[in-house]
Amino acid sequence: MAISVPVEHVLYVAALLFLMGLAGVLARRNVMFLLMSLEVMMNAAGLAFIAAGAKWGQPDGQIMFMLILALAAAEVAVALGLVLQLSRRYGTLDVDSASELSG
Amino acid sequence: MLDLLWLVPALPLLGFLALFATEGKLPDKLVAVIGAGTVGIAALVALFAGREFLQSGEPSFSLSLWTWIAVADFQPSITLYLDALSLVMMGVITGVGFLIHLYATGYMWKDHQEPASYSRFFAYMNLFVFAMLMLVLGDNLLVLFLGWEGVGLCSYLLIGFYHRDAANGYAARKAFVVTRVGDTAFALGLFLLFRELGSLEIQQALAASSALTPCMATAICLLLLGGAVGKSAQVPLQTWLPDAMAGPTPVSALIHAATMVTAGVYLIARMQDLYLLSANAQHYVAVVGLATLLIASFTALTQRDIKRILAYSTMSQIGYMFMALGVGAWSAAIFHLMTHAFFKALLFLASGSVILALHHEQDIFKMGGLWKKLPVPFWSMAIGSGALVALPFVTSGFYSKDAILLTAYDTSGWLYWGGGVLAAGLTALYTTRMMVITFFGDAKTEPHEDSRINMWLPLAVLGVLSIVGGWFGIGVLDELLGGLGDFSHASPVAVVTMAVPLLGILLGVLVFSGRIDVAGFVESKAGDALRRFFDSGWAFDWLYERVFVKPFLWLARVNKGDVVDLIYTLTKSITRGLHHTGALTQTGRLRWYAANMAIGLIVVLLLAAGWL
Amino acid sequence: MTTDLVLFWVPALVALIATLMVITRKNASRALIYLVVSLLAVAVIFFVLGAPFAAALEVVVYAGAIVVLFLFVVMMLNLGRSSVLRETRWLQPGMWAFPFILVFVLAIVMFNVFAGSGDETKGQEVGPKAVGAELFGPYLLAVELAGFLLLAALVGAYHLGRRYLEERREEAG
Amino acid sequence: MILGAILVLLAAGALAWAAGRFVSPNAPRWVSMLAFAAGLAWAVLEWQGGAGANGLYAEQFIPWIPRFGINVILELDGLSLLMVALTMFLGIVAVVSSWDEIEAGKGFFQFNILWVMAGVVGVFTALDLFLFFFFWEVMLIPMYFLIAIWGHENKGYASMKFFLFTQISGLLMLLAILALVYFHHASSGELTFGYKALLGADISESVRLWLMLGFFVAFATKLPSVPVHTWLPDAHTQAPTAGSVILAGILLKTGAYGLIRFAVPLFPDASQDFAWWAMLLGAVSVLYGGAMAFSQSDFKRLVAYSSIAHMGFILLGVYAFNELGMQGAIVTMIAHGFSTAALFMMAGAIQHRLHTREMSRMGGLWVHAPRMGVMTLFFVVASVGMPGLGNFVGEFLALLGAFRASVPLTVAATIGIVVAAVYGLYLMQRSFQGAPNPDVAAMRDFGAREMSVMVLMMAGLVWVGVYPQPLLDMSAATIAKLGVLP
Amino acid sequence: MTALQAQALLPYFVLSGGIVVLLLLVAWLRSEVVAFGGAVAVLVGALATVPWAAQAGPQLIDGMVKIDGYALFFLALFVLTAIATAVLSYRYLGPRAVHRQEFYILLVIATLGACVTATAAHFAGFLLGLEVLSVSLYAMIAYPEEAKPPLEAAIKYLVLSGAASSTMLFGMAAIYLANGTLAFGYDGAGLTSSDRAILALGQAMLLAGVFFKLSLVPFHMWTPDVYQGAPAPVAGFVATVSKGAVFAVLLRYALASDLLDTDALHAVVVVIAVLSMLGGNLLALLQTNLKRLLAYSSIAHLGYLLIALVLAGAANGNPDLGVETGLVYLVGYFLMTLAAFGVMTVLSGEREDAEELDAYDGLLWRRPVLATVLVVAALSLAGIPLTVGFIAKFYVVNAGVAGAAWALVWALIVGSAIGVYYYLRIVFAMIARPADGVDAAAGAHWEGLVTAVVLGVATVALGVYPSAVIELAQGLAP
Repeated sequence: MAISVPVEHVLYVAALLFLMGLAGVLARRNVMFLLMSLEVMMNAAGLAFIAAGAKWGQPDGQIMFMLILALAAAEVAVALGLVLQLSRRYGTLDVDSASELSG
Repeated sequence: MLDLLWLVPALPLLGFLALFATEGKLPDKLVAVIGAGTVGIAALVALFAGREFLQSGEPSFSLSLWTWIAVADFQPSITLYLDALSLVMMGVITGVGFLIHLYATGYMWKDHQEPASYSRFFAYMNLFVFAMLMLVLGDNLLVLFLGWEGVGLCSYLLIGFYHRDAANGYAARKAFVVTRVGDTAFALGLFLLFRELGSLEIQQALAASSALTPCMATAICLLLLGGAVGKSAQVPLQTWLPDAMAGPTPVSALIHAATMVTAGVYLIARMQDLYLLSANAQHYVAVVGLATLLIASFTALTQRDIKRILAYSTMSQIGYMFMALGVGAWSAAIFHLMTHAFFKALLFLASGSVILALHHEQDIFKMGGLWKKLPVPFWSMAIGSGALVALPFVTSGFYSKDAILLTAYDTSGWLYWGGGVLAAGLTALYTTRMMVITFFGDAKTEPHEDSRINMWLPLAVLGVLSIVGGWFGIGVLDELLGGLGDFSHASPVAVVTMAVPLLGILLGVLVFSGRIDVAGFVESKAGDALRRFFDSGWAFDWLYERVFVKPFLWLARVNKGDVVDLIYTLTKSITRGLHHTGALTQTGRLRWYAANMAIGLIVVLLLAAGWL
Repeated sequence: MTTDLVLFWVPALVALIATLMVITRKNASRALIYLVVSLLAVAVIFFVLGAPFAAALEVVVYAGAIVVLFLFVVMMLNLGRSSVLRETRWLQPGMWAFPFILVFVLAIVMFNVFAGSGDETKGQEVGPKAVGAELFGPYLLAVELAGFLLLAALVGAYHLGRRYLEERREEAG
Repeated sequence: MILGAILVLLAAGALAWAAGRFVSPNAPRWVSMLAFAAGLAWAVLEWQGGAGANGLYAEQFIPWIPRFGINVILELDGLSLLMVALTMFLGIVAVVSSWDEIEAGKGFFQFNILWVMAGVVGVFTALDLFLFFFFWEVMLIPMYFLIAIWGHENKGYASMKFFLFTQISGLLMLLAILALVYFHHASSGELTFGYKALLGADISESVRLWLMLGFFVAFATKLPSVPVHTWLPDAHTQAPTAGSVILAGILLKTGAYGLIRFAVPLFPDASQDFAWWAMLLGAVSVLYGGAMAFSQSDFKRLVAYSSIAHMGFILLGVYAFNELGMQGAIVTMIAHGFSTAALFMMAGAIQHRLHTREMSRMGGLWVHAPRMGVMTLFFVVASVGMPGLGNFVGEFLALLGAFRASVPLTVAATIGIVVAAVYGLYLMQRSFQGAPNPDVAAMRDFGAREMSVMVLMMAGLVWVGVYPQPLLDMSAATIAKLGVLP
Repeated sequence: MTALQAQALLPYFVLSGGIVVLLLLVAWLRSEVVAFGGAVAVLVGALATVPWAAQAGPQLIDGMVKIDGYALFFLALFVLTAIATAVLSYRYLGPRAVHRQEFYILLVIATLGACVTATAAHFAGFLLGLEVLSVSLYAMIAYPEEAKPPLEAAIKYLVLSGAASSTMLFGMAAIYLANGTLAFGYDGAGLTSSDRAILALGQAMLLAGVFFKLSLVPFHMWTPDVYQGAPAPVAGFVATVSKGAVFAVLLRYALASDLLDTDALHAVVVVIAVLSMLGGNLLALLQTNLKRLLAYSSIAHLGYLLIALVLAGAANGNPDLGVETGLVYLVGYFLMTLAAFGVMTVLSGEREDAEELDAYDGLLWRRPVLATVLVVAALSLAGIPLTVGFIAKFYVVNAGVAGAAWALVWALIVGSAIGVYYYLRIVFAMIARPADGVDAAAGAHWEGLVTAVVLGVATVALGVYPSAVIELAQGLAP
């Protein structure tokens, strides 16, 4: 089953998802939520790729989405490692507590 | 012998170098021999060279040494040029110079402020003689300028000879700076002259000068006059000379009476042809002379310092010379220059003896009754004063001054003559005042006379010259320079000219010996104001202090830190401010950083969409 | 056409709302559940746009693996009630104003550019086979690289995940 | 051979450093002395050897960066040779003047002196614009080190200021050089930094003024001219004696040299158009520098400001666009090199002895040190512009030339002569004359070592003042070759 | 894949194969020496195969990567940097981490990522190369096991970099949407105006992500914090390789797809460049932490580097000269930055890095050799002759003049003027302040010292004889 929709509609959704993720990054202090927001942003990019792939009827969009998937996994793996360290060394998940480096 | 003319300036230079290089380590006697000896030999060489020159009958003689600078069309060379004018000047400089050096070997003998000062004194004096000789012998205005500045430097060095006293240093600097103002005009004159005539060779330039427009000629003449008034202490640059008396008395005699201060006269006489092109310029010369003459004479009336009296009298006498130049009495000016050199040197040296005898007391009101105790200085002073006052027939000053005044009357009418005669009367008055107060009346300080031969011999020789110089002048100078003998002594004008000084003396004797009581006037309010006005040299110093010195000092004080630097300091502050502002943005907060990235993204997208 | 739009917009709205919930929740676990919902909805979009393979991976890898990883950490760090209280303190409503303004401006620019692009998606399915052929054809090197990407993450996570202090203590002991 | 000389200086610098570390702390100054003596001997030999048919005493060409048409082109013509000889001579003076002033890091000190001078020799001989700029900047760093390490109380500020001024103006010059090269490339198709090729570059009227200004700013800053002069008083005051000697004696001359060699010949028309403004800056420098000199109470600062005044004459002379002015500028360069170097040496000697530069803490020093007094007097008199000494010849010629170009500006600058007298004599009065300062119990006079260089500099000034013709002849050849004068 | 293509890929094979072998060795032997030695051997091996690979000529493989002189130039540069980083890290890591083996693996993987990025001819290569590099870097930055700053730095870097990557990805998607291909290069003829708009939007978002990685104003804020928190050798690696790789791919993409032909994007780059030159230098002005100072200075330097991009990519530009400028500039930038971080590493103590300027007071008199290297590095960064930094600055001014990009040139001049000030402050501290700085590291760190000296000597040597690098960089335009 495959349908035909105006690309701009998909892009609206992708952009909205992307911007919501961005808003999350801008607003949240808890590092877990920051990471979730990042996932949302990447997912939005994936959606855009899928849309583009669907527009051209090519598999490249899907492949890029898969690469993004790998990227997301990799980032999350390392990021969660960092989160663990953060909670161990700082005793909190508040990113603002880790703001000794400044000036 | 003429080919050895270069020895005349070279010998004093050699003396200078010897004294300079030995750093004052020579024994004083040797210093005296070198110091006075080199000038003496130079005088001898000058004498022989002069005789040979006169015998040769040529109008001029020049001796090229080397090309100084050769750039494009500017090719001044170091050439010595001898003609009647420079011969007279050379004679005066070496002759009178030698006598004063001789006198100074005695005068400075025990004057050891510091180990090398005796040697240093003669080094400077020798250098001065060298520079002065270059000034008068230079064939080129640039060489003349070399001498001109050189004598200025020596004048500075010698005025400030007793350099531990800051006042002397001030006087020295004042002399140098004020004359430098004139020199600036002089230098500009040279630039203009060179631009217009393409050469600074005096003879060439003069020969070519007829091509000048009158306006340009006037401009050049006035600029040169600017130099002359500076060096010769004429209005308006006269203020340095009285202060210059801070130097040792032989210096005053040599530099500030006999030679250097007459350089301006020499310069104008030398450039005579140029001045003939511009009646205006000539007129200004005369005006300067007359103004100085009167101002200085009035000022001299109220001075208490014997050397200052003589200094003002020097100014006024040079005023005569300027007036002479201005009214066309060229030869008379030189004649007066010569006789003035004799008698003013005599006066200074004699006053130096008095001062030395009174342990450096210079205030005439602290002297008195000295005529018996110091006969040599007294008689020298008397002869000198006579010449200064122009006692008829027996003094040289009479002949030269008469020549000036009568020529002035002949060529320019009664104004200059009248002024000159008035000043002559004043001269008589203040000279009498000086003599009466110094040598008569009650003794106020006990002198001890120190009359070594090297000190009284120059006095004697100068005394003789002050008397016979006039006849010599009439006899020889007239022949050399021409234009001295063509006035009649019988006219009423001549009689008045002659009589006024005598009246002045009479008046002076009456007033200052107390026969006529002027105390009432002097002590009145107006009288006191007038006295203070005269005493201050007509308030020129006061004026210059406010117009030039104070503003300059003010500027120096407020701008010590260099206002231009503010531009850079400001730039620095702004940059630092920007840095601090920027550093504030680096808060270390992750979300703030992300927000900035979002802002960046907005900027980039807006730019890319063409909305910015 | 209209059905197509409905088919697209229903999961799209679900995804948008769920995502909104993700970024605004105070409880990490709940947010993660919403994230799963959002991802599943996006997977549906993928499916209707003709990318079934991607849709499957979205469910399996994203919702299945990555989110579970998150959940695992959340559990491990024991982000319970106290952390919700902390979030309440951190997440005051005013905090959203500035991000909202920025995002709003961005949205205007992006929507403005996207609007009016008359293109439609092809409406045809690009199945796993085509994707696989492409993946192990020209994209072979990319796949290799993706391997290295994961390897890097593996090594990095391995290092970061250690309990250094405890190990040290053990060494010292 | 020229590159050899530069390399010898560079190598001697390294050797001096090594000698200071491994042989003896006093070995470096001898290394340095020998290097400069050798350099001076080389310059004299080249001089004696006479110029070749092309007017050059020596020349060298080595390809360097062919990509941009950059080559090592070094040529020694009359002007260059004069400046190189002066450099070497003042190198000796600098070494002598700092003979026992420096206590720490003697080897590195001599290293820096030698490297500055190597850069300077490069600047005076390079005829490739890139190479010239290269050397132009190379001489900065060691100079910065000299001030920053061995300077006085405010050395950080002064060294930074010095560096920033020269560096920023240098960047503008670099920009101008590149633009010139590119415009030349565009019009002729030849990509080269060679001076001779660029001399005739065809550049449109609208840009050449800007390019000329790029060069002018760099050179005017180095000279320095008002209003970009404010680095100089600070740098001079804070620099160690040798630094001041080099700075005043040589580094300022690179600015003047640049004007004569590059700014004017590369852009003759633009320079003509700009001449009045440049002369105005010169006249303002003369007056303002003089007035500022009088304001100072610090011996070195006073001399520093007097340098600004003297350099004003160079601007006047160069932009008078006649041979008189140009020669005047060149003679002023030489004469000022001697007179100011000597005065800074004097300031250094006083500071070394009394630990102050404030003239209010001097006074009557003549009593303690008559030799120093006489020397100061001599060089003050020289710098005041006494005829018979070098400065007079230079300044008179410059003014004479300038008078033909602009009467009002010359009049203004001539008034500067009066100001010179004011500050010069004031300096003399406050340091060596007057009542002996009771705080100064005694002061060691100059010894034979110091006197020997002083006497040499005196002789130099007298020679330039009385018989400058050999010097004028050398530079005349260069001036003729530049071909910018009508 | 043909044999020639395999030959061209050889250095990359050596790197990737090496990584696997290394991983096995480390897993088996658990020895730091083996990990270090193996990593260096792999890197040297890759370097050794470069000439061979170069003979294979430009090879476009699967439309995905393009192995040409340009790519190999960067490979050599990155590998050399990685070797230096490995050598510098060896002793530095000792007191900071118990487990040090993984670091070298991560370093080699990061290098591989960077090298691949420089070869990318396709967004997949672009994305993956970059992310392989980034993900390795997160771990490398956070490597020290107890200190807080590295962790903070890593988190900041990761979150912001993730956001930037997402932006970039979204941009790529938009480009793909407009363009129909993920390969670099496009045929602009068939694009409708709305496609053009989407393309421009995509490219702008791509650029925004790239600007983040290049740390250009206003995407720069992470830079000082990350440099400061990261271990000194890693900071050096971040400052050089990660930026070099991104610049390499940016330049390649810009040239292939006429990125700067549109006025709007041209304006974007110019504005960002000007902001970076001024902002970076201003921020560094009074900075007293050497790491932060170098971070701000790198912002400015990357701003200068954009001039090369503008010249290469602009419609009326000169691609050959632009690329040459970029390559020469990067070589200079790598050398001087690494030299500075190298000295810092050698001077760093067991816990604290030698990052405060106070620690350098009077260094010249305490450690003359190291101080000389740092002086050279600082002067080089300031662009003073006799150093490669001067040649680099000469090149960019030259590029600005050649491209008539006067706004950039003026910003460069103002920026360098400010720059001189703070570089000299470093120099001043070392030479003129009293020698009371503390030597945190008492022991001899000879291999670090040798590395620093080699870098210093290279900085000077290329400053005096730049033709060596110019000839290499000439004609490498992809």
